[in-house]
Amino acid sequence: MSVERVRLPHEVRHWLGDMEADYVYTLGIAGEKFYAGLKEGKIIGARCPSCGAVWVPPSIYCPECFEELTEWVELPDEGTVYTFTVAHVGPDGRPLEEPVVYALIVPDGASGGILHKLGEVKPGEAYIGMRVKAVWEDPDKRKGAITDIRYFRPIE
Amino acid sequence: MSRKDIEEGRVPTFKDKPEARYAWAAGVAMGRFLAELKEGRIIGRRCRACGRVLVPPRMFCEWCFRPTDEWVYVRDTGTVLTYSISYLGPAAERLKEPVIIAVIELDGASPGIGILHKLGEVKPEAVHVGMRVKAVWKPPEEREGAITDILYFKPLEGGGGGE
Amino acid sequence: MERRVAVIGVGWSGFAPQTADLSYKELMFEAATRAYEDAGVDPRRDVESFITCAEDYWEGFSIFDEFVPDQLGAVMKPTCTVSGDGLYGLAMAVMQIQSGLFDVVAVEAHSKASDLLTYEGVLRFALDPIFTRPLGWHPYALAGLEMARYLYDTGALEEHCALVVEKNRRNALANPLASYGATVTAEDVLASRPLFEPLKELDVAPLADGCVVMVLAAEGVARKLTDTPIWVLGMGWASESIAPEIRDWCRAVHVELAASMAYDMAGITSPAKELDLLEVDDRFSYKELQHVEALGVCTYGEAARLLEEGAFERDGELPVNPSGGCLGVGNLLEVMGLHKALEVVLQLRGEAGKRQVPDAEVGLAQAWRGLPTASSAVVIFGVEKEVGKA
Amino acid sequence: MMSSVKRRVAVVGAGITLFRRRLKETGRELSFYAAKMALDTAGITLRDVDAVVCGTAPDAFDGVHMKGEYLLDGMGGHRKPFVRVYVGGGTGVFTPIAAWWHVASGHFDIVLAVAEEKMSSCYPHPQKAFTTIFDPMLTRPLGANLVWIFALEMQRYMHVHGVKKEQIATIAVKNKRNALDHPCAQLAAKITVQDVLNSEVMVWPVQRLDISPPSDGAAAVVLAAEHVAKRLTDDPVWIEGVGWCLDSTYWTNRDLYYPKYVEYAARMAYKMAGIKNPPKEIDVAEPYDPFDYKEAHHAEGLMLARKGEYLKDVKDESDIFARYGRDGDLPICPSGGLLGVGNPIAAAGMMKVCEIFWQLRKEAGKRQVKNDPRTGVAQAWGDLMQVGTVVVMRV
Repeated sequence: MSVERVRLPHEVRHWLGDMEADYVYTLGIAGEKFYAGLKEGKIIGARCPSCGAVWVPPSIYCPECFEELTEWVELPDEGTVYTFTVAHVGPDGRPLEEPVVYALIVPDGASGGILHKLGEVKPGEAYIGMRVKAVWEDPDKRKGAITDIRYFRPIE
Repeated sequence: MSRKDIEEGRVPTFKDKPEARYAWAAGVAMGRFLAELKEGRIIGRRCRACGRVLVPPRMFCEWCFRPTDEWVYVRDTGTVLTYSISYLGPAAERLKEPVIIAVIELDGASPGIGILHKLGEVKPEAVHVGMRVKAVWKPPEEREGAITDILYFKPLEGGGGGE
Repeated sequence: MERRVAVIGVGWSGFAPQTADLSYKELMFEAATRAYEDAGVDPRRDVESFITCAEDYWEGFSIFDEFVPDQLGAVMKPTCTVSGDGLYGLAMAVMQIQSGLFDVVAVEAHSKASDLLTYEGVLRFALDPIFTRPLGWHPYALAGLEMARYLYDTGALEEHCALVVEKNRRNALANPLASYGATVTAEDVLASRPLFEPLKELDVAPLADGCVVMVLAAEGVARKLTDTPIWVLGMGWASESIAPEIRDWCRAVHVELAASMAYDMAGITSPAKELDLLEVDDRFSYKELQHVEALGVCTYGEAARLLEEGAFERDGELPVNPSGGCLGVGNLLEVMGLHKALEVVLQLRGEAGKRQVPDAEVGLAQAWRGLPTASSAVVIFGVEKEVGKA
Repeated sequence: MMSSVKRRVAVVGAGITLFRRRLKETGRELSFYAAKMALDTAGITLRDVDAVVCGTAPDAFDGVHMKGEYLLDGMGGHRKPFVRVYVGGGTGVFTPIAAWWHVASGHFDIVLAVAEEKMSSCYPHPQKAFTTIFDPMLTRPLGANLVWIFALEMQRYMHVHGVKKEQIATIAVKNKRNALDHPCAQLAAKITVQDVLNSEVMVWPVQRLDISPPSDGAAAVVLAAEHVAKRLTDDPVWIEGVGWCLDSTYWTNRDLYYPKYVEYAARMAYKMAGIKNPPKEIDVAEPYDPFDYKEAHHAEGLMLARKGEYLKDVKDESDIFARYGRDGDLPICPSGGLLGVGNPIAAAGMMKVCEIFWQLRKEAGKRQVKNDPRTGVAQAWGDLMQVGTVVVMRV
């Protein structure tokens, strides 16, 4: 233990600093396939030749078999809500004006899933197992980003 | 793939910047060190077991693993242990005027106990290991309790060279 | 087969929402001084290897390793960083000893969360920059999603999670190291601000500072140095992918795998019977229930009922988080697990004061690495009479 | 200490990706390629792997907090015991050391060790991330960049021993030329001492061609316990010594002319391997060479030469190849080192372990050293000129 401590409030001293820098991430092989697919209105997965799973988001390797994946597969833009949450807080920790429903949607036939918003549904009406379909951005407004899907809406 | 590929959008990317800000507690040793700089003084700590005077100060002796014992002012003059001449800024940008930096053993600290700082009022080619130097301080009203309260070290007049 | 390894000294410092008067170095020096004193060792002479557990962005440094040796007595010795919870560091120390490399190793982990102004910003920076970060979500959204699926699959209710908060904050009142002891009722928790439904503000453990240092030794040395060695009977750690999409959102498979490794090593076949107390990761209230189930002391869906029946109370059948857990002591970043190990060691030594669990002989500490990870470590400790069993 | 290491551990496979300034693949993808290659050459699949050890240097390069967790499935860590160890620039050689204790302790039979770095994410230059390695109160306010501290160390080394820039430059010439034969190399080139001396001054005495470049890349090795290694291969390469050592944070309080921490790490590894006379008993060495003077500095720390004498007889290019070339007296950095192959920090250290593995297996192709090597050493260094990590390997 130190033989001396800081006792008086005005002697407590802090030093300010940061670890902030700019980052540019390349999307990688699988990421490029996925986002290029979204731009075309397609959800792209990767099929494992060993276990047959179609992983979405895609990857160049099967996380379970560790086989290299080179077969890119288009998945339906309909699926099932695996889990959801009603968000009251934005990315900065501040309250949202209106709650938003976030969900993990498993496209039919996929392993894994897509994290996205639900739309055209009230927070209290979402449920696990709900059938949903992607609502796409207009083709000319798509950028190869996750926002090319505006949200998933309930089917029926 | 080159930087141009990214800048001209030939490679799709995601851009981001972390929100990572800190207020490190200076603590006992560095808190006092910074406060003393504001007063135009450099302070160290002595370990009675090994006898060393340590700058920058710490509340523990790393050799003896015991608390250091007392505060010791050291002088703002010293000797260059090693130096270099930097044409690069913190983000690897080119500097027009080079910055000269040195590890300086302060008079009153134990042998080999140095601090890192800049040298000024000297031409790069005149700097040498063993050079005697003295701190040039900011005016008192501009000091804020930081290592930069010392602007740089300049050659000590009549300090001469040699080892 | 393996060399037996014991904890022979423990030390701590901090354990407060802020420790503004001490630098992280001074915080570590205080914990280390206590640990070496407790173990009766001189670190410069007796400790052969040092392990510190840290992540750069928590600290505000790149390569935090640079800043650790001096205050631990580790200068010019084998010293390294494990980028993980303190329990991982402890496991590495045990292996270093069992490999025959060293006899005495010190492990350190700390939280100086009060140095960090943007905890949530840093947490967000842990999300996958290709598939998760572009969503622009607060990282706690993942906890909300997991909690919803966990409740759906197990049939546990939000009320049960609230009861976890009530229990742990009450337990914390008896723990001098706990910052967040309070008489909060389950109703108070349910009425707290919703964040990511079903997750509410009081379901989340608030941050705290603290540092723990432990000294471990091989059997021969341990017996020379202490009369109360606390043996490491078993340890395990395991991870699942950072990709939230591919996880099982009800089961904590990483905890199941880590526990199974630890039970194998300890020769434990019936954890509910053989363990006397659990310190599990409760950074979010529902995680306590999920982790208790993943540890195999009951099946998925049973923890809520056992909680309701009082089994996890300090005087219950199987006390869970008698320290007050993360909810009561605080979210301690990488010292989370080492604090839990500290609690188990103090309990097994009979030094837990007002919160002492009677006749505790075997205890388990488990830590998760927090959002957005699916990584966990488990360590099981036992007192002397466990020799035959291990 | 080290009285009772009983379980022998071998390297049975190695893998590596291209090292390039900027690669399109993500860090997870690079990790996968290196890991998969290591598994393939060992003749096993991920199912055979009991645990994974990750090595990767600052999170601020890749731009991901808790980077090990991010990389883990690319490294084969999904649903496995997975841990990340970290000693700055020393990480690449430390990662197989940590994997070694996983096996030597008796807990695991096959362990995969993977090292990765993607330094191009920090934009436009990783130097911005490097500045955060410094003390925020003492050093960052002075406007420090990473090269400062190495320039100070190089100056001190030259000053104490009277070593000349011309001599040091021969190391860059040798390593960049050696790298011409490395299929993954980023900066292989035939250059001269004059090219080095004429290159842009960065931080005197460090010039552009004295430095290894920032890079993206990954490398991996597979370690196995003796009984498994013998089943998997006829040519296991045994890890016979491991050592590491960390010096004080306060680098301005130390004399930088000699890396004593490297010597301590080497002594630990040599003692374990039973090496008493390193220059006689070691046939090939890969000391860490992010700057050309570091090869000399580290070879001295490894006690392959006396203090200040690594370059004593080296006046020009022909001398360095005669002493330390692939057919020289003691081949040093036959891979081409960081100066030639590139410096994706942790992956670069692991590359050195891979190189010793290939050299001792006689699988190094055009890079193969000519002295029928039986014993090799790989070493890395990092933090604030502070940590040494050493592995001794034998066939």
